[in-house]
Parts: sequence; structure tokens; C-alpha cells
Amino acid sequence: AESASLNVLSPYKVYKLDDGPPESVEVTRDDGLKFYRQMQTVRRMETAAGNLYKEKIIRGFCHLYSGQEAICVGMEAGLRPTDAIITAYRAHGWTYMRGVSVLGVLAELTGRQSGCAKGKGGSMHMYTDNFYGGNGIVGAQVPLGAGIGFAMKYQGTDNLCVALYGDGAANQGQMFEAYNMAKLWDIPCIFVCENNGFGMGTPVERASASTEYYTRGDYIPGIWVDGMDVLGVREATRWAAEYCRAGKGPLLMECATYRYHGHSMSDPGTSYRTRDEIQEVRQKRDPITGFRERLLTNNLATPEELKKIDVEVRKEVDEAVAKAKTDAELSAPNLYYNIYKQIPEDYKRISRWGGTHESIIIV
Amino acid sequence: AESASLNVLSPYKVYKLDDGPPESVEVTRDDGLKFYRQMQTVRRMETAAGNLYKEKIIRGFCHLYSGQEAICVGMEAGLRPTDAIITAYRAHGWTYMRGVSVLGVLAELTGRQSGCAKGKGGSMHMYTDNFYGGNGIVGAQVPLGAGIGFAMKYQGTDNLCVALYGDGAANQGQMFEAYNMAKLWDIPCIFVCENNGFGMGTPVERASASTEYYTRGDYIPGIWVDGMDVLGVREATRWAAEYCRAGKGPLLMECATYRYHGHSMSDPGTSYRTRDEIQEVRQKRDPITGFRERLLTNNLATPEELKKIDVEVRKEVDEAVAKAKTDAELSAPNLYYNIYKQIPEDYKRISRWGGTHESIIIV
Amino acid sequence: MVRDALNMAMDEEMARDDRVYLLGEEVAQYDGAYKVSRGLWKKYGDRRVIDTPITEMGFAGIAVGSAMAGLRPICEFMTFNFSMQAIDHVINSAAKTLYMSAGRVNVPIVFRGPNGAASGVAAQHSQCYAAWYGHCPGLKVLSPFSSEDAKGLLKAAIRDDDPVVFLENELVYGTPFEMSDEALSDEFVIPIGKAKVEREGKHVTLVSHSKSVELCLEAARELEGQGVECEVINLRSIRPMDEETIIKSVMKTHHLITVEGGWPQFGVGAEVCAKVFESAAFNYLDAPIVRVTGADVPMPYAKSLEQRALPQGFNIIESVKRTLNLSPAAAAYRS
Amino acid sequence: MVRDALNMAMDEEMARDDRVYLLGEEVAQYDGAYKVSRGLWKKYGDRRVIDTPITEMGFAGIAVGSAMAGLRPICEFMTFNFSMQAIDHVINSAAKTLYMSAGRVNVPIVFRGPNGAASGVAAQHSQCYAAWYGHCPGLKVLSPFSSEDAKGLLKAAIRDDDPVVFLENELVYGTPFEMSDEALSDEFVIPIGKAKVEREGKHVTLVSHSKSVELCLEAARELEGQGVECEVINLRSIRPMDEETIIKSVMKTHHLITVEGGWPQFGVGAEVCAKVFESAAFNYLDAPIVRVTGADVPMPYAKSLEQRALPQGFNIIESVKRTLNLSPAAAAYRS
Ligand SMILES: Cc1ncc(C[n+]2csc(CCOP(=O)(O)OP(=O)(O)O)c2C)c(N)n1
Ligand SMILES: Cc1ncc(C[n+]2csc(CCOP(=O)(O)OP(=O)(O)O)c2C)c(N)n1
Ligand SMILES: [Mg+2]
Ligand SMILES: [Mg+2]
Repeated sequence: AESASLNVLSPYKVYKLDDGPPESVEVTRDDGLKFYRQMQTVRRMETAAGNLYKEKIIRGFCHLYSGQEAICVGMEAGLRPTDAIITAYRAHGWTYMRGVSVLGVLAELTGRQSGCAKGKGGSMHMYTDNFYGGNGIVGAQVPLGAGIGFAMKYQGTDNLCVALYGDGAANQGQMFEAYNMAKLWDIPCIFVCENNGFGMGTPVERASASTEYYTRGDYIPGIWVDGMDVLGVREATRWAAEYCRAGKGPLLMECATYRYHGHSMSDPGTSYRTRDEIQEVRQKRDPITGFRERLLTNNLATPEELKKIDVEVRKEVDEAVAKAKTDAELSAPNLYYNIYKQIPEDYKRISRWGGTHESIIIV
Repeated sequence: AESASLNVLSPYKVYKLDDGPPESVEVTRDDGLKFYRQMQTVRRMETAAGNLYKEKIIRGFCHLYSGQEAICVGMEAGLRPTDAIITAYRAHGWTYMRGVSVLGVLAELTGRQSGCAKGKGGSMHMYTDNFYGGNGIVGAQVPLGAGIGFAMKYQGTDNLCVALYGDGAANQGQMFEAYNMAKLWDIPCIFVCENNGFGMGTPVERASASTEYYTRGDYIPGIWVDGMDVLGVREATRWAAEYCRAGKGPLLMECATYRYHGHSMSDPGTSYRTRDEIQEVRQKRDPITGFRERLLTNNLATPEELKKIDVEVRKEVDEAVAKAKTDAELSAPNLYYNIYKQIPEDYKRISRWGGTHESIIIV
Repeated sequence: MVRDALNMAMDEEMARDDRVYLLGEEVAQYDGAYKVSRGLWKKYGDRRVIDTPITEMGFAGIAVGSAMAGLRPICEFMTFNFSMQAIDHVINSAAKTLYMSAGRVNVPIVFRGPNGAASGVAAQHSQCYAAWYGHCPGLKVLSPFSSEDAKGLLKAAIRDDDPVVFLENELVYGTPFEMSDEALSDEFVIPIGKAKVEREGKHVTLVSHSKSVELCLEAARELEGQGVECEVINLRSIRPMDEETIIKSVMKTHHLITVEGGWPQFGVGAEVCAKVFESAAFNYLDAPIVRVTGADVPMPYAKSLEQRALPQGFNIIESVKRTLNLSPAAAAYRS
Repeated sequence: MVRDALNMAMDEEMARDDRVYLLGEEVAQYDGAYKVSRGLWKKYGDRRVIDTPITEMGFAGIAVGSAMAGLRPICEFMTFNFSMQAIDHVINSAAKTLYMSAGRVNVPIVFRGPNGAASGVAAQHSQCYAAWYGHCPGLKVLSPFSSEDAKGLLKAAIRDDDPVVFLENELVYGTPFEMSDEALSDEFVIPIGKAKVEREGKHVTLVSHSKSVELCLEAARELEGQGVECEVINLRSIRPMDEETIIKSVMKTHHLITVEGGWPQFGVGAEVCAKVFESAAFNYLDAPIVRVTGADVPMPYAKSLEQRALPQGFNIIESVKRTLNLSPAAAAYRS
């Protein structure tokens, strides 16, 4: 079929809203195949990142997005490219969805110059047009996102900003400061909580006195969405975006999801939950497997078509991995670039041994 | 009469509570006279402080409590002396109610050694037993207060802590962080918002997306009380204290009140509200005048008795003023005391010209 | 007055560039807690002059985000003491983002407000943040002294493409300073990173910033009568710091005294000393340096103690005399 | 391992004093993000080892409040980078309260966690806070290097009646160090405010703290083979700083190099220099000082850049040679 009408996987919950997004959604074959490809790409890319980390080619922190793909894919589909997005350190999938190539992500992870931040940012700090990171400080991206939304309104556009944060971040005080000003000033911002059940090793119940994240904006209306359902996420996003564009102020959205890997690669991720729990989510709620089934059942795709996508995705990622491993790092003098955009007259680059002579700087 | 049964001036509002404090309260003649004396003392003391400021004997910031007296008097009456209190910089009334003499307050304001912080703290930083200040950073006292409550529980007592803050402070992120932990850990803490309508020159509606402060703890139950009614405040405090002592966790309380003076002495306080508005509150809602009427109408006191109290209060404050003006400041070496309680071996006091010799220090 | 100079700088830059806006506590309808933004709200309205709730972390974050997205916010901290609540956004969100993004996302924002001690405001309201912010790459840190400094540097800060921390001083808001015709022009901009020699002299170099420059100038006038010529350097820029000007002066005078209102250890004076002693000026110094600073104590409220906690003219004068060996105490001091 | 030494210190002090408790993110059930608190939750339970939500400002405030009310919290920041969110409580609530209350309210708290650069964690997770905290009266600031330092200083910090900022280093958590029998005793406490001469030498003084001490010792070993004897001073305490030990050493060696991982300007080295140059050691120095530090940049992620942003052994060795005039580059460097 060229398109199908489907129900969202779980009913929305709404807070301080008279109505909510439609629960029956239309999906075209093209979109279906696109979403499938995007989710598979993110999944494969993260698997590749995990392997590169184990090979010690990626260093430091590396927070994988696997299990949460339906959110970045569904939201991007519900937004305009001119809308902005900002998220935390679990940023690879979002970076890709905003237009950075798999290589741009993986090479950033390996610290090479083809990385979208030329290797200066690493896992947590990726950027592209209308994508403002990648932030390593839990919660900090949320006021920043409200500020980006503020700018869009100030500039007279009807664009908006999506500011994403985790269930752990949801308790940070600056969230509530941002909510308050966003509401007072009707900032076009969708605050999105990706609730994956844990902030590092801490399950939501031990971190949050209320785990109904979509209600925690108090005076800001909220929607709860099944974050494993790419169509539900897209539909809710469209609806929320329209709400914001209409000048009604900010909105909260909670996307219920799950993280398959440990918090970062150094966390085995099995001390605070059972392997069975992870296995069960993989089997029953996986956003990709589930969507694949729906595409097939509704005759939007054939197994062969999907297989073909899988092969293409694998190829793309494998090629990116190869390049990300062999690509060069930035040369030494780059250490001192990008500190200022506007370099003061006679500005001295101060190296690690007091000298400011070029000869010393570059060794 | 030896006592009377009165209704609170305004009905309580409750949030996430099945019941609330009783609206009919019993007041004895002794208590009535005591509350009257206490409120009058605070009022007079603040007037004296205002005058000393105008005489340039008090310097810097000086935030007067006039108009809000029923809150400190009513709450103190509803608590045990072993309970703790912490508030912001509008601290004079609270300091007095916690047991510091009028001289202890006024001499602190004039920076003299009879001050309760020997002149080192000034208007915003006053302390005594179970009273932890006096804090100049808007909102900071609230997590501190939760921590004091935490300690009381940790130590196995059934004492609690009252943490006070303004309507302006109510938007600070750290409030919400403190609420969350207080609820998660069942900390015996009453969070009290003294809503006097303004944070400096900003009326509540321009600062708070929700001005229902007693509901802003989300998952923490709340009570709204008329903060101009000393009996209502006392009763609500008793009830709240019992709730906390029973181990039910924290509670929020909003006390609706009004500040007569400018924000601090440098603010005339009339650019963001009319003189008429202030006059009207003075006439219709003044906590002292109103209470005086009730004492008389209910035969709990005679005009002569109240007059006598007025005279005594005036005398006490006048004497304190005289002493606070003539008392000595701490001697020079005190500049270097109280930096550490446990002074490290060979610790050098570093003066303002690099020298660490005693001869240099003390000039 | 410095207050008017700051106001003029903001007014001119707002008139010049629609992307420039001002936000902070009480900056709009109240005209600013210290009246620095007087009249701007009336002139530019709600869109561009914005009263915030008392939520520094939140509004600093919003300001930084808006700068990333193309605006040019002036973010007022009622005093810099409250910037501690927002310091993560100043450092991690504003200062580091250009670098982390390899040059893609710049953050043209000015954080401004009064810094350091005022009168009788005690320990929590008297801190100087010059050294803290000066420590951090990615920031530019300015500390004006006079009205001309205030105007020219604030305009430079607003026009700058990078985050600037702009440290004012409440105690000089009301101080009248001459303004040259040039300074009154709306194209008067002072370059960031250059110190100003406020007064030339050959016997001793006094390096200072903000209100302490005034103390130095007063001391210099008094010492002049005693035959001592002080060279007074007004740093203007804490980061980048104009080491050339300092070093050149020290090579001329052979004597260095630093003067600041902040705490002594890890302060501005420490960095000035270190720069001199790792430079060619090392061999030129004839006496130990002296740092005249705030005392190493939280600020007390009581007047006489407060006064002893802050540098006074006589501290500078005595230090100069000791350094130049003009005082009987000099020998003892050096031993 | 340093990790075990820290664990032992907390364990012993918790056993000794019921008022001591530990709070922070992931410190309890997860055994600590870096496993420093391993086993403590199992041993002491929910009352004394407490997992907090990710709300540094809130839990630091709660910890400080509880200290005012008689407890002795150990407040762990997962890393000190996140202490910026809570820094107002560290400075305004913890450091200044004893003074503001004229001695009535003391705040016996330890803020601890890893500080400075780790491996590949980029700009927001690599900052050194030694100089910032060292600036502030009311705090004591410790920066241990070895296992003995870690244990003895952490125990001192926990027993101390004042707020202590305790700067660990993730990169040495797993480093094995010898522990003397004395250090293994549960009464092993190292006094706050005293530096340790890790190695004696007569040609040049290297002053350092934390992991950089290791670099100095390595450099010293290498230079020994070339006939240069370095005296290596491990500061241990950033505030108060043991200037006697530094000055004494400089008067012996006549040459000073400071080594640290943090940013160069307004850093620890700056204060060391200033202290030396205002002291009697002024006349003893035969060459300009050199500060070996982290580069003046936000930390890049890429490995080769990161390495260039941090001090390496050869930077120290070359600096020593230049200072001692043992290298052909020396002349050029000084000019
Ligand atoms: C302010 C701050 N505190 C602590 C950390 C360390 N940290 C990084 S991620 C994380 C957990 C966040 O959990 P959540 O918000 O649920 O996001 P998720 O990792 O599940 O996507 C913590 C504690 C940090 N980066 N920033
Ligand atoms: C963190 C911080 N920001 C700003 C200030 C300056 N300030 C002092 S009091 C105040 C207004 C507070 O209003 P509110 O909380 O309503 O208390 P009220 O003065 O009405 O008692 C402000 C903005 C401060 N002291 N601390
Ligand atoms: Mg999570
Ligand atoms: Mg108020």
C-alpha cells in the first residue's frame, strides 16, 4: 500500500490540555521506509561506536542512544528543519538526524578532523545547523534551549526550539527556572523528557518525588507519549509544534523509552537492573522491531525492501567506521584556534610552559 | 475574659491535603497580650532601624519587616524552641522572636559588638540558638533549611526546621531541588513562602507563572494562610508541625502578607505601587491594629493594658537604640578572627599589603 | 558619572543593532537596582528590556542560548555575587562552546553588573570575581575604572563576538569623570586587551584595576609631593592582560606594586607578578614586589573592620616607601 | 591505590563518628561513579550513605545545612566540574558563615571528588578548581597526590571543624602507591597546611600538586642522570599554602618552576610565584621562574591535542634546563 492509517501504540496522556494529538495517524510508505532506515542507521552507528570504544579508539565518555531511536526519528519528522534542537550528552542520534553524516558523528567520536566538531568536542559536544549540542552538564541545555526559542520569537520567526533532557535531569532546579520564564514570556519551546527509566544507576523512583514527568511543568501543559512508537512521537510532535507556533507558549512532553546499554560505555548497566528486564524490553517494546512488523503487516514494505535497507545501512556505517579510524587528527596549532572568534589585538596564546613564542606553542 | 474562641480571619486553602488546620482557635489572655507585645516590639524595632538608617548609622542594606509581624510571632508560637528556623535577609523580626534582644538586633545593625553577630554580619546575617540566619542569597536558605531538618531526623529527634522565603525567591531552581529531596527522604521541614506581593520592584504576576505559591511543591501538600492573622498563622503552624513530626514529610505554607516599606531602605517603594495601596493595607489588614481590636472586642485586654505595653515597648526600643549607637565596634584584630574555627598550624593572617606581621595586620 | 556612561553605551548599541537586548532583575520597569539602565525600558520597550524573575541560572542560560541563536544579550547580574548561581553557564555554556564546536557556535554575550565590595553589605555581597573569570580561556574580562573606560569598553564588549565578563563597581557609579568629545561620540570604542597608563612616572609601577586605580592616583599625587614619581597602570582588561605595558613599565621603574580590592591569594596581583617574573623584566626589579589587596577575610559589616579589610591610600604609600627604601621599616619588612 | 586509601579514610571516619555521613550522586547503591565509596552503603546503610538526585545546588545546600546543625557531611561531587552548580553554597553558605556569625555557626563539611583533567572527557569535564577555591578565605583546600596523602588528608578534612574542599584526581585513583604501616593505622592524619618535600635537591625547586607531582618526580629522576638535582615539593594544601617550605627551598636552589594541570593565568603557579617574590627569597633567584601548566585553552577531545594541552615530562625537563642555562635555547627564551 502507498499509505496506511494506524493507531498509536499507547494512548497519550495529557495534562492541563483540553485535547491532545490524534491517536490515529496516517503513514505513507515512503515515510515508513525512511523512518525505518533512519532508526536502523542510528542503531548501527551506536553499535559501531560501542565497538570502537571497546577497541579503545573512542576515549572518555560515550553515551549510546540504542533503544531510544524512535524519539529522534519521530521528532525530526514532526519538526521543520528551521526549528532548533538542543540535547544533552546522549547526542549521537540527534546529531545524525539533524543532518550530520554517520562519518561526521563517528569521526567526532574518534577525535578526527572529519568529525562534526573536528574532534575538538567528542561524544558530548556535536553541533550542526539548528542543532546546538550536545551538552555535558546535566540540565544546562534546557535554559539554553529556552533561550534559543526566545531568539526565534525575538527575531519574528515562527520557528521553535526543542530542548531534550533525561528523567535524571528533570529534577534540576534550572529546569524549573526555565519553565517559569518560558511560560511568563510565551517562549516557543517544547521541553522533552526522554524518560529511559534511569539516571546512571538510579531508577526514577529513587530520584524523583514525582515520576509523572509530563506534569512537572506545573502551569505548563504536558503530553505523555510512548517513546518506542515512532509514529506516536511524530504525531505528538506535530501537534505540540503547532501549539507552540500558534503562540500559546511552551509545552512539556514526556517520551517513555529505555536505554539498552549502560549509562556510558564504562557502565556495564546490569548492577541496577536485570539482564532479563533489558531482554524483555528488546523483545516486547523495541522501537525498530515493532515498527518493522507494522510496516510488513500493513503492506507498506516487503521483507526484501527492508533487508535491502539493512544492507545499505550496514555498508554506510562500515565505511564510516573505516574512515573514522584512519582519518587524521587536527594538527598541533589547532590547539590554540577557536578560543575566540574575534581575536584581540596582540593576543598571546599561552602554552603549557609559560612561553608564548610560536616555537614553543607547537611542540 | 481569660480566653476566647475566635475564627481565623480568612479561611485556609489546602492543596493535596484531606483536611487542614481548625478555623476556630482558642486564645488565652496571656498569649494575646504576649503576641501583641511581640508584634509591637518588632514594629517599633523596625521603625527605629529605619530611623538609624536615615541617620546613616546603619549602612548597606536594611530590609524592614514591618507589615509582616504576624508571621514571625504566630509561627514562633506554633513551634518548639528546639525546632529550627532559617530565613532570608529580612531577618530582624525572626531574630528577635528566636530570643535575641532588641539590642542584639539593633547593635548588629549599627555594627557594634553587642550585636548578635558582634557587628560582623549586619542586617542580613543574624544568628542565635536554633536560628541559622539571615542569608543574603535569595533562595539559598531553603536547601540549607532542608539540611537542618535532615540533621534533626538523622539525630533521631522529632524537631523540625522552618525554611522561609519570599514570593520572588519562590521561582529559584534550588527550591525545587530541595522540595524533591525533602519529599524523597521525608525530611521534617516546613517550607514557608512569605508572599508580600513583590520581589523588590516586581509584583508577583510578572515574576511567577503561578502565584499559587502553596501549590508549587507539586507533590508536597500545601496550606494557604492569611499572614496578617497571628492566630491563623499560629494554628496553621501547629498543625503543620504536627504533620511533620508525625513523619509525613515536608509541607508547604504560603502566608499572604504585605511589606509597608520599600524593599530595602534605599528603595522608596512607591514606583511600583501606589501610596494608596499601602495606605489601604495599613488601614484594613494591618496585623497589629486588627489584633488589637480583637483583643479589645473579646475582652481579652483593656485599652490601658495595651497602652502600658506600648509604653514599655517604646522604652525598651529607645534604650536599645541609645546603646546601639554608642556601643563600641570590635577592635581591629577581630578582622582576622572567625575565619576558621580550627586554625591550621602556622596559619598566616594575610593583610591587605602582603605582610603577615602582626604590626602590619593591626594598622 | 560612570552610571551615565554605561547607560549611554547600552543605549547607543541598542539603537545601532536590533539584536542587542538587555535582561536581568529589575532592569526594565524599575530602571535597574542601581539605575544603570534608567530610561531604556521606556525607550525600547518590553521586547528589548526585560525584567527577569530572581533566577540567575535560568536567565543566564536563556541569555546564552539566545546568543548562540544570533542575538546579542546584555545579561545584568544585580551584583556579580549572584553570578555564582549562574557560573556554570558563564563558563561551560558561554566560554567553552566556540572551542567545543570547533568554531561553529560563537556566543556574543555580555555579563555585566557591579563587582567587588560596596559599602556595608557584608561577606556575601562584597566579592571580587576578576581573578576567577580571568582564569578561564574563552572569556574576555574587562574591569573599567573611569567613565571613558566604562563607555568605550562596554561598547566594545557588546560589539564583540565572544562572551565578555564586564565587572563594574557600585562605588564609582556616581563618580563624575571628565569625558572627552571623542568619548561622547557614538563610535567611541576602546580595544579589549589594552591597559592604559593613567600617569607616567619613573620610580615605581602601580598596577591596578577598577576603583583601586583611583587609590593609586591619589597615592601618586601625594607621593609626588615627596619626590616620588609613580607610574599608574589601569589594567582595563583582566583577560587578555596587557603584559607588554606592565613589563615595559617595570623595566623602566624597577619597582612593582599591585593594587586591587579583591582577596590577596590567587588574585589579580598574583598573575601580574608571575607575568613579570617569567618575563625579561625579571632582571630589572630592585626590590620585592608588594601586593596591596583586600585582606584575606570574608568582608565584615562593621565600618571600621570593613575599612581595614580594604586597601587604603596609606597602604599604597607605605608600600611604595618600603619598596623604594624610603622608610625606616623597610629593612624589617624585607627580612 | 588512591581509590582504596580514600575509601579507607571514609570508612574509618564513619566508624569513628556517627555524625559523619556521605551523600552524592551514585555514591550508595552504585558504589560511586568511580567506585571510591565501594562497600560503604552495604556497611552503613541508607541512613549514612545517600544517593542524591542530580541536583548539586540542592544537595550541597542540604549538606551544608546539616553541617550547621551538627552533622559532618562528606559531600561528593561526581566531578568538581559540577561543583559550579553548587558553588554559591560552597562559598557563600559554607566558607563565610563562621565569619558572618562571629564564630557561632561553623560548617564542618568536606566537598570532595575528582578535579582537573581526566582522559578524553573534553572541555566541560576537565577543569581544575584549585586556584578558584584557593582564592577564598574560610575554605581549606587540599589536593592530595599519593595514597598516603589521600588517606591522611581526607581523614584530617573529615575531622576538621571548617569546610574543606578536597580535590582528587581521577587519573590516579588506580595508581598503586606504597603505604607505610603508620599510614595504614586508623589514627593516621596529615596536618592541613603543610607541604611535603617529596625529594630533596639543590639545583632547582619544582612546586606542584596532585598528579603533576608525579610528572615532577619523573622529570627529577631523568634529570638526576644528567647531574641536575631537583627538589620536588608536593603542596598537599592549596589553602593555607605552606610558603615556608617553598621559600626555604628556593633560597637553597635559587631556581623555581611551578607545575600544575590547570590553566596558566591566575593559577596555583601564579600564587606560588607571588609568594616567593614578596618574600625574603626575592634576592635569591638567579633566573626567571617558569610556570608549567595546562595550556590556556578549553580542553579538546582529540587525543593528540589533549596531550598538548597538558603538561608533559619534557616540558618540565626543558624548563629546568632553560632555567639552569643548560640548553642552547635558554638565551633566546630569556630575551
Ligand atoms: C550537573 C551534572 N551533574 C552530574 C553529571 C554526571 N552525569 C552525567 S549523565 C548523568 C545521569 C543523567 O541521567 P538522565 O538525565 O536520566 O539522562 P540519561 O543518561 O538517562 O539519558 C549524570 C549524573 C553531569 N554531567 N552534570
Ligand atoms: C541570588 C540573588 N539574586 C538577587 C538578589 C538581590 N535581591 C535581594 S532581595 C531580592 C528580592 C527578593 O524578593 P522576595 O523573595 O519576594 O523577598 P522579599 O524581599 O519580598 O522579602 C533580590 C532580587 C540576591 N540577594 N540574591
Ligand atoms: Mg535517564
Ligand atoms: Mg516578596
